[in-house]
Amino acid sequence: MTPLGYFTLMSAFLFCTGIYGVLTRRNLIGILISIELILNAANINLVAFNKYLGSSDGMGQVLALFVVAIAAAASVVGLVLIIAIYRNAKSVFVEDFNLMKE
Amino acid sequence: MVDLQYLYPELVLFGFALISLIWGVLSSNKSLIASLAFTGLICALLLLPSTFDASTSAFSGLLVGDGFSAFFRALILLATALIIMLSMADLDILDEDKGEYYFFLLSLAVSLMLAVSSRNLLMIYVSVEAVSVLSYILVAYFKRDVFSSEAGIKYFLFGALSTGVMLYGISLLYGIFGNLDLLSISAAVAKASVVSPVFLIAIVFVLGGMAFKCSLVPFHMAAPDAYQGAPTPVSAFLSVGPKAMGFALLIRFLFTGDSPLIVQWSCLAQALAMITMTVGNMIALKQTNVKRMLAYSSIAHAGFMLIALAVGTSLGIKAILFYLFVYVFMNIGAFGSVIYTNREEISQYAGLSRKNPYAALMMTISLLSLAGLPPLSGFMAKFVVIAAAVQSKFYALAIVAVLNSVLALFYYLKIIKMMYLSKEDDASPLNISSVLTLVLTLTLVANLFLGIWPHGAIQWITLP
Amino acid sequence: MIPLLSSIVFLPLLGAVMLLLIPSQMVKLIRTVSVLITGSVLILSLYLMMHFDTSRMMMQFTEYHPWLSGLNIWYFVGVDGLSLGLVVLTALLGLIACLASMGIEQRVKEYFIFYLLLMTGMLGTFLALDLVLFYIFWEVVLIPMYFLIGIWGGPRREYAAVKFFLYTLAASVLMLVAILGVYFLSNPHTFNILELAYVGFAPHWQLILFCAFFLAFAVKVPVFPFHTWLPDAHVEAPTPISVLLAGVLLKMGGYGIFRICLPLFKHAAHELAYIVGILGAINVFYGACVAFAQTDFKKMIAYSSVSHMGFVLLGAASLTATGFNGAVLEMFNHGIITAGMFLLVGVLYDRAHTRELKLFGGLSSSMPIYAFCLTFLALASLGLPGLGGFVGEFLSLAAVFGVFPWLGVITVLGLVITVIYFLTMLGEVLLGAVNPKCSAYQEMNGRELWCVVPLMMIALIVGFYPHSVLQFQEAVLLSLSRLF
Amino acid sequence: MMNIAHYVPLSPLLAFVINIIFGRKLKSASAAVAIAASIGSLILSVKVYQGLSFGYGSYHLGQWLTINGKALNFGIIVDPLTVMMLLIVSFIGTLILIYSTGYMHGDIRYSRYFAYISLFMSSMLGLVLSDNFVMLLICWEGVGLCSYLLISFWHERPAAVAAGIKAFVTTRIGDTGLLIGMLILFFTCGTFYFCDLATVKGPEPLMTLAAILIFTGAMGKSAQFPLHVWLPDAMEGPTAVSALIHAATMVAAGVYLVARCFPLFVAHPIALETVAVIGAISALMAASIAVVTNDIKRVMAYSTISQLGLMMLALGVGGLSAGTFHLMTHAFFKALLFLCAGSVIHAVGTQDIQKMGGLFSTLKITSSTFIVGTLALAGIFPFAGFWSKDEILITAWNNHHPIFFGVVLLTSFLTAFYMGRLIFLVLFGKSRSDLHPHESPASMTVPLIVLSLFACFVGFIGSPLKEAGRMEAGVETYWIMLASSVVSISAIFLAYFVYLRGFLPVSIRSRFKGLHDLLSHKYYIDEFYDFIFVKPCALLCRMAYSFDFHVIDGLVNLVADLAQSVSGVLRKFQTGFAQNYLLVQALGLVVIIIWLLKI
Amino acid sequence: MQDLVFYFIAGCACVFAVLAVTQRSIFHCALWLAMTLLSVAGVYFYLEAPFLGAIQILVYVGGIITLFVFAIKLTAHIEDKSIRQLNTQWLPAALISLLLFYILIQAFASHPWKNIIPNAPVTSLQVIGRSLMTGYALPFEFMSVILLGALVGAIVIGKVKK
Repeated sequence: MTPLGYFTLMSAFLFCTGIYGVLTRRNLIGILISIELILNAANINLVAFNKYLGSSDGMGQVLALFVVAIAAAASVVGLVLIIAIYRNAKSVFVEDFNLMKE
Repeated sequence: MVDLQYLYPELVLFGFALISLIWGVLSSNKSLIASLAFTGLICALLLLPSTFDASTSAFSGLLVGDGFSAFFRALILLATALIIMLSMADLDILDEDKGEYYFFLLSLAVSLMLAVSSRNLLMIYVSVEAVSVLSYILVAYFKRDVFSSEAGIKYFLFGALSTGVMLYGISLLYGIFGNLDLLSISAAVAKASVVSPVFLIAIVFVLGGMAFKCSLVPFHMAAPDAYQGAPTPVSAFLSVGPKAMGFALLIRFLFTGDSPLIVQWSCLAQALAMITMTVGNMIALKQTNVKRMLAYSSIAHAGFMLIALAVGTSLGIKAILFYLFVYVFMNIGAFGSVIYTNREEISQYAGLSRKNPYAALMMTISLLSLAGLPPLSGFMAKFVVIAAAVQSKFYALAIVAVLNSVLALFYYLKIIKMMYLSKEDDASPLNISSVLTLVLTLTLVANLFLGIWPHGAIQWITLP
Repeated sequence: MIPLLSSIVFLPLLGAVMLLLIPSQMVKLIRTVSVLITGSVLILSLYLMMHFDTSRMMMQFTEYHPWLSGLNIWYFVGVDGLSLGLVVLTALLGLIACLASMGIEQRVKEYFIFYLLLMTGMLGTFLALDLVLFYIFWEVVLIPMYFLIGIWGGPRREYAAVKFFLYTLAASVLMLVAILGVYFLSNPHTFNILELAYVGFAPHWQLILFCAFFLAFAVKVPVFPFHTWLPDAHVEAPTPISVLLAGVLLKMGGYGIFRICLPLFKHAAHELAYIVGILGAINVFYGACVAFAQTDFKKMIAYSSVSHMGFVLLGAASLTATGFNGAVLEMFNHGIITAGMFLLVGVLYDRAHTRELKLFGGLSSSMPIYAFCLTFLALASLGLPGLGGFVGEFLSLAAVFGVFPWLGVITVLGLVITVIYFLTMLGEVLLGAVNPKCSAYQEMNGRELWCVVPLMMIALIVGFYPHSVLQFQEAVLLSLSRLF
Repeated sequence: MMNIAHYVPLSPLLAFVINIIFGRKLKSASAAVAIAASIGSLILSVKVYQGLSFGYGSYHLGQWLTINGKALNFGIIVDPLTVMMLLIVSFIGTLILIYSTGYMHGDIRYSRYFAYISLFMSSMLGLVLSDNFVMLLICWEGVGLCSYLLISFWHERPAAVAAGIKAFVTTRIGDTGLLIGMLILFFTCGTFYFCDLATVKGPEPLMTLAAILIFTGAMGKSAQFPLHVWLPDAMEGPTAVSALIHAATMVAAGVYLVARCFPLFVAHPIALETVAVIGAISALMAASIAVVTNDIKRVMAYSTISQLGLMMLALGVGGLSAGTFHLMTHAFFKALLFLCAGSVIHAVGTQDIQKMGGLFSTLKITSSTFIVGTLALAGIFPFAGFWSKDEILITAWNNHHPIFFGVVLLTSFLTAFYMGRLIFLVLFGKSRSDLHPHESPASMTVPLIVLSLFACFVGFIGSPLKEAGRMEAGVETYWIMLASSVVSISAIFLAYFVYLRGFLPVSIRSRFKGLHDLLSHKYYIDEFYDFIFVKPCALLCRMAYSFDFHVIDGLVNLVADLAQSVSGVLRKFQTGFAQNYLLVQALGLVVIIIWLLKI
Repeated sequence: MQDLVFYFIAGCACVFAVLAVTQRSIFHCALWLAMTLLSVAGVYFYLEAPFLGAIQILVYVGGIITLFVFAIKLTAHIEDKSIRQLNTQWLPAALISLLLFYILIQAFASHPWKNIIPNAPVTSLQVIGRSLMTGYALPFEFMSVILLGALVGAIVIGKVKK
């Protein structure tokens, strides 16, 4: 079977891609997308470790399950916030939101 | 049902949260909701002692019922109670969605309480996420206010990234130890002879998530914007509740077990403490908005508390706890004064001491206490922290800390100067309410009492 | 039995609380209460003085109660020869400045509340014998002072108040670290100043701790180059506050050196005496030079304070009983004389609304009594033998001559400049052609005169019979000097 | 010996207190108070003098201070020197107070004047009674203070104020030396007491230095070169004050101090030499300036400097007796001369001798006494000055100081010359302006007469210290008397020809123009001091202030500004752009990780 | 053979992920995200965690992506391709990400993970179910608080009274 290292490699890649996206996307929804990548990276780790290292109570999978649910909740809240600010400022580009600075 | 008994306060609180939600939706008379929420808090507070003699761990080790978590749960309940009183007075929140507001506030309190009593990273993650999600909503609660929305978005982006990174760190820890229980992790670390790079990275990621809640540099940057834009009671709560949780988690994480992690991490903590204090205070110097200034000041205070953490002694821990306890009163006093005076710009404070001496006095006492001047409680808090630093021979840290408190006074004085020294008068109306007066008087008494006679609160702190 | 020292310290605080309850319109009542309170403090302190046993060098009237037992902080107050004079001085100037404050018209209630708080802080500083307690009182002084300068001060009051507050705070917070350092280095750990005197700290620690404490005190004294807050604060502060600032606050620094720096860090005191002496000589000479260059009356007096406080350092640096006596006496005398000077400057300012020396002239014709008082105090201040200032200066100088002769020479040169600027000042203000503007000035009224006269009397008595003050301090200072 | 000497200064002190407090109520009665007190002092002094025959020494009134474990007492010394000074001070003081009642008549600060004079007398009497340096210094400063107050008595005149400050400061510079000297003495020998001076031993050259420094104090007080500059200016004060303080008593305090410390000087020849040299320089320099000065009081002032220089010279050549003798005689005739000058000024209303002339006819009494004083000062037999000057000459000769002997002779010549010039220009010849002089009231002329009697005869008393430094006036010294008389008389004749007969060719005048300028500018010493000390000192002070303001305070403000600008820079990082924040966070994480991995 | 499947799925996931964060059109990004999530679901299946894979597809692809698309539609004009989607700090961001990636793989390489072959029994659905109802009952129940909060929050923030 595939060595564990490949899974971690993949998750690291997704994680970094997500970070990159978070840092560079102008669009708030784009950032949200990138954040999902980060969460998935962690989930891959969790599931892979759960399988490779063994766990009597399947903790990795349980946590991954929670993460999926939380990701859904967070996305909902995030999207609502995006809609709210879109309503107020008519923009979804991050750099437009600098009423408060310095 | 011993496990559940441990959760009675949280359950009751959440019950009240639901009731306020439903009441808010169903009834048109919303004036009593705040009192209802407050009642819930009182009930939870009353129930809290009954959980102290519960088993030391509950829910298969996910939660612990030690004195430490008891302290933090009480602290959070106390802070929430004060915040509810602030919220009652803050005009802007009275408009609509009141039931929902208190639902969020109480749920947030429940999440915080769970977080501070967790000993398992899984539970920690879940409750931290709950805290995050709920606080995003609260920050952006003025949905028609572009400031509030912007604050919400920024807070959200930051929080999401932080918790994402933290989760990634947790996943790595899981990979290393096959377990997320802090006790067993610490035991494993103690056994391992070499620290692996993955472990270091994982810890940094996890600590990063917690540091965000404490708003430590470099995870502080959303805090000023969020505090400035959020409804004032929410800002006050964010600077107290999640911060307390952040420190509780840091302590839990770094101090669990016989060979706590802090030994290796003290150096980093010291560096961060110095930078955090200095950056927070420095930037605060030039602020013109009081809430924003208080945000930077809360960053600086986090740095101050981090000193005690970096020291890594039991005195240090006690110092943080006492500091947080005192900080609740100082900071809520300051934010409460902001609500009471109904002024956010420093220039608006001109001549307040003549217009309303009471408000000016309350603000002054809170600010001077924040600055750490004797005989106010802030001094005692700083005193204990610096004592812990000196005891462990962290002299440079202590000196940087005290110099920072001078820097801090510089900007606190700006407001005081406006209120007392300025010859102009600002005509903005005040927001005088009896509840607020009560809160402010309470914080004043606490500030004085904890400064002059902290004997009761401090007796568990003993200088060697 | 009533705890005497606590009554002295907390009576003003009680007064402040009482004032808080009086409506601010009742100005007369507020003033009366303040005067009564400060007057009672003076009476209590005189009672203290009379029952003080001069033959004992031990602490007297001590009160020792656990306060924050967890932190090992005690409520420990006591009085000895070193602090007695300063307590009486504080009480006296407290009453006099309070009487001089009757002219305050704006925000009277707040003024007297801050004023009484200030009194508590100052008295507490001189009486506290636990380092933390000392520190708390030390800092408590800052807050009311800030307001008193900042609200009732001159045109640049905000700048001056903030500068005063931050400057002195910056120095004193280092003292806080040093206090904790002392605590953890002593064994058993203690904050008790008397016990700490018996702890022999390691030499390198002594140097560091000495410097940390000294810095805090140096800013207060103020020692060159940490003195620049003083002229600003003095110039902007209202007259009564200048009186307290010069008369009492500066003494807190000198007192700290004698109470803490010298007995706790004997080795360091030995090592650093030379530097302290050099600083003292610089203070005397440099302060005099700068004072000479002033055109503002109050600023000149402020710099003359810098100059005079140099003698305190010189006396301390000599590490002899003579020098100590001189330094402590000089503190007392300077408190009396400079307070009087500030009162007189205030008298003039009330009439002219300016302090530019050049704008006066020939006042001795229109205000002969004023002229007499000013001349008297100026002469006392320039160290004319027979008046108070001389004795302290002479003792310090004599002591320093025995140890560091060259510093003595510099100091004496500073004294020559002191003479020049005081005489020039007298020449410009009192003598010379009568300025037509000044001829209409009213002579000092009774209140103004009776504020100054006691000070002049004391200056005269001390000048002719220095033993009247020295008797209290000699024993304790002798025992202090035996340590070296 | 009776322990009553300490009451001597108390009596005028009481007068001072009364006058200063009740002066305005007392009005003219304040003069009576002062005079009564002064007479009281005189009587007490006489009592003390009588007590001398029972022996002398010092006694203590009580402890004043403890310095380095040694007690410092209020001590009184009673010996012939002290008693001489007591008598001079109280006697001349009384006369001058009487004179002042006329001279100061109608002054707005009449009572204040008498208060000051009383304070002065008290301090001066205290000065001579002190048995240790510290007490002496206290009184020493007290007389300096009174001098200051009285010089600037007419303080509406800026010149008077400036002169007062100059006097105080210049003497204070000398006092600085005195203070240092006595402290050196204390720390090397452990004593402040005069009575120990004969036996003290200390390391050289420290002791010599101490002696010279003590002499510096005397230089300041006695207006000796180079600290003489204040005395001519001090003439801004009332003339009676000049007579008392700046001629008879206070300026003699320096001579008194040297005399009092004479054992110390004798033990250290270099110091003694210094005294003599300074005395000689002052004597010659001041006398030469007096020749060209036109202000009558300034002539007197320079004359005083010159005579004090002679006293110093006398002490410096070892003539304790001669010096003090001259001090005594000088006190009488110089007080007389000043009072005469005062009377003249009172009469004519100007001080410029070029505007006077021919006053003898109108001011008979004043003029006669003036001439007596002049003859005494010029050292004409048998007036007082002759005897004392003769003793100085003899001492110098006997002690093998031919140069100083020459100096004294030359000074005598100059003295006689300028005094001759003075009386010929003032009293004789024709009036050079239309003044309407009138004789002074009796309150002024009576003291003149009394003093002139003393000026005539006091020389016969001989030096009060004969016992201490007795000099046998052998036959071989008569030529000295003769020489001094010839010199003086010839100088007067020269002055007669030059000033009364106008017997001075223009060619000679022009040839000496340079010298004349030099002299009339007082050797440019004031200008020199102004350039070397006064201006640099003022500049130093201004620079110190500007340093204080710009550098030291500048640094303080810089710290505050720095904090502000760092704040300004740091807050720029808070751009408001959320992704910048996120970048910072990510960067922070990476940096921390790299840091930890490397360590 | 099995490995090849993994490489393919993982490769797809990575490529899709990169596309999801770099595409100009936000709508396309959302679609690429969906593809990435599907690939990740494939990885879950490969790791013998079918339940999780199913949840991934249901919740993520079925729910979250749908939400995203709604949001994209609601915020109208941002679909426009001409609008730049990368901000000005892309270069430092890229460097940081690469650096982080480098650090991570270096660290992972030094850890004994790289060659571990699974030796434990597969976690069955029963195990997960039991865990959720016993050991992890508290977080499981608590999840409802989060979900309820998010729900109410979405309503409160989202609803607009006219």
